[in-house]
Amino acid sequence: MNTAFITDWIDEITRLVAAEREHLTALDAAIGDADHGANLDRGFAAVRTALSARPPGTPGDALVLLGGTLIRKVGGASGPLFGTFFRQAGKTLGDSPEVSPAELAAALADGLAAVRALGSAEEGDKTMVDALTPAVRALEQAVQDGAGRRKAFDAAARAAEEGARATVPLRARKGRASYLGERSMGHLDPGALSSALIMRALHISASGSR
Amino acid sequence: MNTAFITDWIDEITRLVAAEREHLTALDAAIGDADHGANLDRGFAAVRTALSARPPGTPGDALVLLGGTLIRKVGGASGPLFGTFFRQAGKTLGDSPEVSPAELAAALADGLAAVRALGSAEEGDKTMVDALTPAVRALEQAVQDGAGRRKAFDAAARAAEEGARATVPLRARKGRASYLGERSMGHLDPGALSSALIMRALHISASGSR
Amino acid sequence: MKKIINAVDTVVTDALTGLAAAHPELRVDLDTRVVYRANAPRPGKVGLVSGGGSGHEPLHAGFVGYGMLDAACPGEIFTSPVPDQIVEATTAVGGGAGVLHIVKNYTGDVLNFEMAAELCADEGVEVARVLVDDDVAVRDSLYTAGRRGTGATLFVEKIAGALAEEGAPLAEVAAIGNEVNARSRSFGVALSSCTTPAAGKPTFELAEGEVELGIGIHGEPGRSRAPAGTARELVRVAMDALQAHLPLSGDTLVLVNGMGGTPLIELYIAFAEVDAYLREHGATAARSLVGNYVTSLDMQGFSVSVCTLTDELTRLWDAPVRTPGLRWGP
Amino acid sequence: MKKIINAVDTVVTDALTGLAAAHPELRVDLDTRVVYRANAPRPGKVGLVSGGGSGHEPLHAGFVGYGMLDAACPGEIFTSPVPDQIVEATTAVGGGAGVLHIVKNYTGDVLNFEMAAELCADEGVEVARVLVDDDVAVRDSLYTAGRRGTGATLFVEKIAGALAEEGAPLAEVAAIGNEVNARSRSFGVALSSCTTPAAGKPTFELAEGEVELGIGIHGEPGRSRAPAGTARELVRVAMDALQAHLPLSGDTLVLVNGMGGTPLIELYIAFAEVDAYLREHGATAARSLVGNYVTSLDMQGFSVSVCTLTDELTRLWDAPVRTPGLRWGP
Ligand SMILES: Nc1ncnc2c1ncn2[C@@H]1O[C@H](COP(=O)(O)OP(=O)(O)O)[C@@H](O)[C@H]1O
Ligand SMILES: Nc1ncnc2c1ncn2[C@@H]1O[C@H](COP(=O)(O)OP(=O)(O)O)[C@@H](O)[C@H]1O
Ligand SMILES: [Mg+2]
Ligand SMILES: [Mg+2]
Ligand SMILES: [Mg+2]
Ligand SMILES: [Mg+2]
Repeated sequence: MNTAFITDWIDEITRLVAAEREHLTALDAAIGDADHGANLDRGFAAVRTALSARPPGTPGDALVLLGGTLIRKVGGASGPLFGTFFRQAGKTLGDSPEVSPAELAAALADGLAAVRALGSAEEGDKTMVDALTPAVRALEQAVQDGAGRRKAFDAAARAAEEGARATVPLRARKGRASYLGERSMGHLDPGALSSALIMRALHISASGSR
Repeated sequence: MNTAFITDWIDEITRLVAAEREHLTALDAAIGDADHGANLDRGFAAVRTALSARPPGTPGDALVLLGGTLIRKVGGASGPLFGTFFRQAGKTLGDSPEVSPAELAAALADGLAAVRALGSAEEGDKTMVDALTPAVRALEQAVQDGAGRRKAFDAAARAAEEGARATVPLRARKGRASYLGERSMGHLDPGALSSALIMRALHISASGSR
Repeated sequence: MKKIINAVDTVVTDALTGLAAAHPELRVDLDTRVVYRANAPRPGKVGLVSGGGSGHEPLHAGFVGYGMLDAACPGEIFTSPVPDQIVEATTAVGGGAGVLHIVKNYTGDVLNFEMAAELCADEGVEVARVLVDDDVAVRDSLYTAGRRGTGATLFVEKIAGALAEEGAPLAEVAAIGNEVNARSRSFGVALSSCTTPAAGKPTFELAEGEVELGIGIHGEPGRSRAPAGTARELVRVAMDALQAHLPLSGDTLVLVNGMGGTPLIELYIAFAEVDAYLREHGATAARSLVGNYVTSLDMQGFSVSVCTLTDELTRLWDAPVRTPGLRWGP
Repeated sequence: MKKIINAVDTVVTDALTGLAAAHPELRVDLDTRVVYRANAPRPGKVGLVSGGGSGHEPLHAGFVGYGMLDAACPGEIFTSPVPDQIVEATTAVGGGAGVLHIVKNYTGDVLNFEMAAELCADEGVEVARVLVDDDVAVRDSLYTAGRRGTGATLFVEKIAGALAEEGAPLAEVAAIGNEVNARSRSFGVALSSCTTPAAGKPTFELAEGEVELGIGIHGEPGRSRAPAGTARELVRVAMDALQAHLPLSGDTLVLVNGMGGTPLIELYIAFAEVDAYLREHGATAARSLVGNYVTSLDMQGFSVSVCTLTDELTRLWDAPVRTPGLRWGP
């Protein structure tokens, strides 16, 4: 996959986030502060501007630019966390002009590790980590099993979606939702859903014409 | 009519005002500031206390005490105006221990004149004057026609009620309702309704056992 | 209705109890319902007394203190005080130099202050009056009770208070109060009605997407309803109304006032538009105040008050003031 | 949703434009979104920087000025500022004596300030941090993000600001900030939810006759719902929670804080109850503040914050302050 593939992916995330903006904000209203959709939408709009101002030269460059822009433009908890996710993944990719699904899987695993280090959330804490962890795991497995790119990304997206759904019964232990104690149970974590959107966008890009 | 008759009248006004408190306030909400019922209820409650603290010796004394208490306890526009109405009427009665319907009619006419002087409202301005003026006029007429006390007071109450109803289409030119301009049309003036209650209470007292 | 109150009938007393506890620099007489500067009367100083219905806090009790009022007479919610209160306050703060009554133009306030002034004259206290009638939403004609007193009351209390603090005689203090009133105009917009404790429900109903233009400070409905616009549009309606009554020019004192339930962030947005409008019309917001100062219980909305300044008015506005609601200078 | 705004996306920028116009004593950088004291940096003085989501006005930008903050970084509504803003502010006000970050304990604020602090360290600016976590409604345990920072932020900013103004070194300024936080506790009650411009409808729904107990300042639902009680009952719930975490005693600094849409008259009623509760428990409201200071947009409700004073803390609280939101002393 080349730089264009990665920027396609980013465009696709941007579209999905814009389409799901109200939904994400409504989820955040239930157990947070009603801004998650607005935060990400603002962030990805800024990413679009940043990408056209300085078109990235490599896939890694694109992800570093994406992550840095999220860190600088989103604010809140999700800005530094998603920003770190992509920025670390980009750094791991280094400056190869082409990356394989296995390389991307390894990079996202590094990104996830950085998110966990920064936010100190574990699986089961009802955060984005609950969607990103199974997604990265599924992606690594699929690649190892020799699955094709499209199939591997689909597996990752499905795992993320399932991980997100599985946050519903959980009691939050990190982020704003933790303030609610038991009342956080019965609600989908917004950051887990946006994580699933990110993985689904990857699958959609791989299914597109490029 | 003796002092007991007048204090009966006052008690009856107190009861009617308490019963109509919400209604008066709702009328005031439409074209004023939603306090007329609360104002009068507070005032007449204070009158009850004042009367039992210092039982009046004559009908005139009772009305002066009533008026003075309203002035001192109600506030707003209606406090000084109704206060002046009763206080002036009491002063006109002087210190006779018994008063005739004709004497009461003359006293209320003086009270009304004082209200008009103080508030400079004319008939048709959509105020208490629109109920009090026809009431006093009807009372004077009935007395002159030799009507009995009960009948004369009934005539006065009916005239007041009709005067109050007739404020509905009017455009207010005095008091808070005047700020609304044309939007004051279509609403009953709260002070006109409380004036009608005052006159109706007079009729009820005359129909009672004393 | 949800309010932080104990009972409908004790709202004013309970709030005055809290005011007294929070501000030892005030003396609150709960029996007569008067709020005094702790050091009133000041011999030789003209006393300033204002008052009106409660529900407009910090007006008036929050403006009692050095450089502003000597006493305030809070009535029941939206009900003018009674003459007894005003007589009590006036006789207490008359330091021999006379007392100025600052009265907002409402029938109830006018009548009760008038009655009190007559009683004070009987007791030999000289009383002058400034009648504040700055609200251009009400036509001043034979067919109304005249324009209402709203936001400019704060301007009059501050500027007349500063002059009185300097030791000026009653006639001059009254004159500057009248001058401030003559140079001031206000216009208000409501996004929601207030709810009086006594009524327990909103005084008027506004639909989503509707605003009430030309409101007063007692939850009275305004003169008309309009679709809710942007901050820019709403401010322009208000400023056009002000401009039509008193051409804006030169150094202007501006109050962008919240109606009690309006968050500060929205008031700053409104102020940005007011400032832009003034500059377009060749005027300058030389002095300004942004916040909830002359309120209407929990009403959401804002009013704009302007006063065309002179050097003297600017000097007196800048003079030190130390009250719970307004405080600056050494 | 009815608000005095121009557009959902320009709320913060428009409000900062108004803030700049209303307060020439501040310098507002609209590009980098930082609000500075006009005379910052002051060589040799420890710089104080705070920030957080917008919607809490006057916190934080309204507390920039003499004796309090040197700069504030307003984020989007309820969204912590981004590292760039904080770096910009920190490097600008570092007068060589280092900079104190005053951070409310929310994941977003903590992460963004942390990232900024690292970047500042790279540029050679010494940064210390006070983390404010006064809200006893949240259990501080492994199972939460820890207690939230709410009303006591004002105490920390005022008292640390006063010490910095006296020329104390960074370590001491940070230490007193931490001491204030350790001695402070808060608890909030909502009568209504706020409405964020982005969501356009209330974050949570409360029925008539219901209140939300233990709310934060971002419209997050609280820990439980209860029938709306009297002012006395609501205050007792709050005070019992405070008392359970930090026994009340001696001279106490009290903030009875409105959530943004609460009329002052109701806050004074609440203060009367707080004062009575303190006296019953052998404590005294030695210093107090009643008003809308640490708000949550248009939310109705109140919070109570207390800080057990020492002579030194009282002295620093009393020290002069000149900011748009807090102002006293010479
Ligand atoms: N410590 C954490 N580690 C990982 N993810 C977290 C953590 N705290 C919060 N999150 C994620 O961030 C999301 C909220 O993001 P957002 O609403 O944009 O920020 P904020 O909570 O500051 O308003 C949550 O739904 C959760 O998935
Ligand atoms: N100038 C006036 N002359 C006579 N009656 C008046 C005048 N102004 C107001 N009123 C009467 O007072 C009533 C309002 O009384 P109330 O609500 O108690 O006082 P306020 O208007 O001060 O709130 C009106 O309905 C009207 O009948
Ligand atoms: Mg959020
Ligand atoms: Mg009324
Ligand atoms: Mg009234
Ligand atoms: Mg947020």
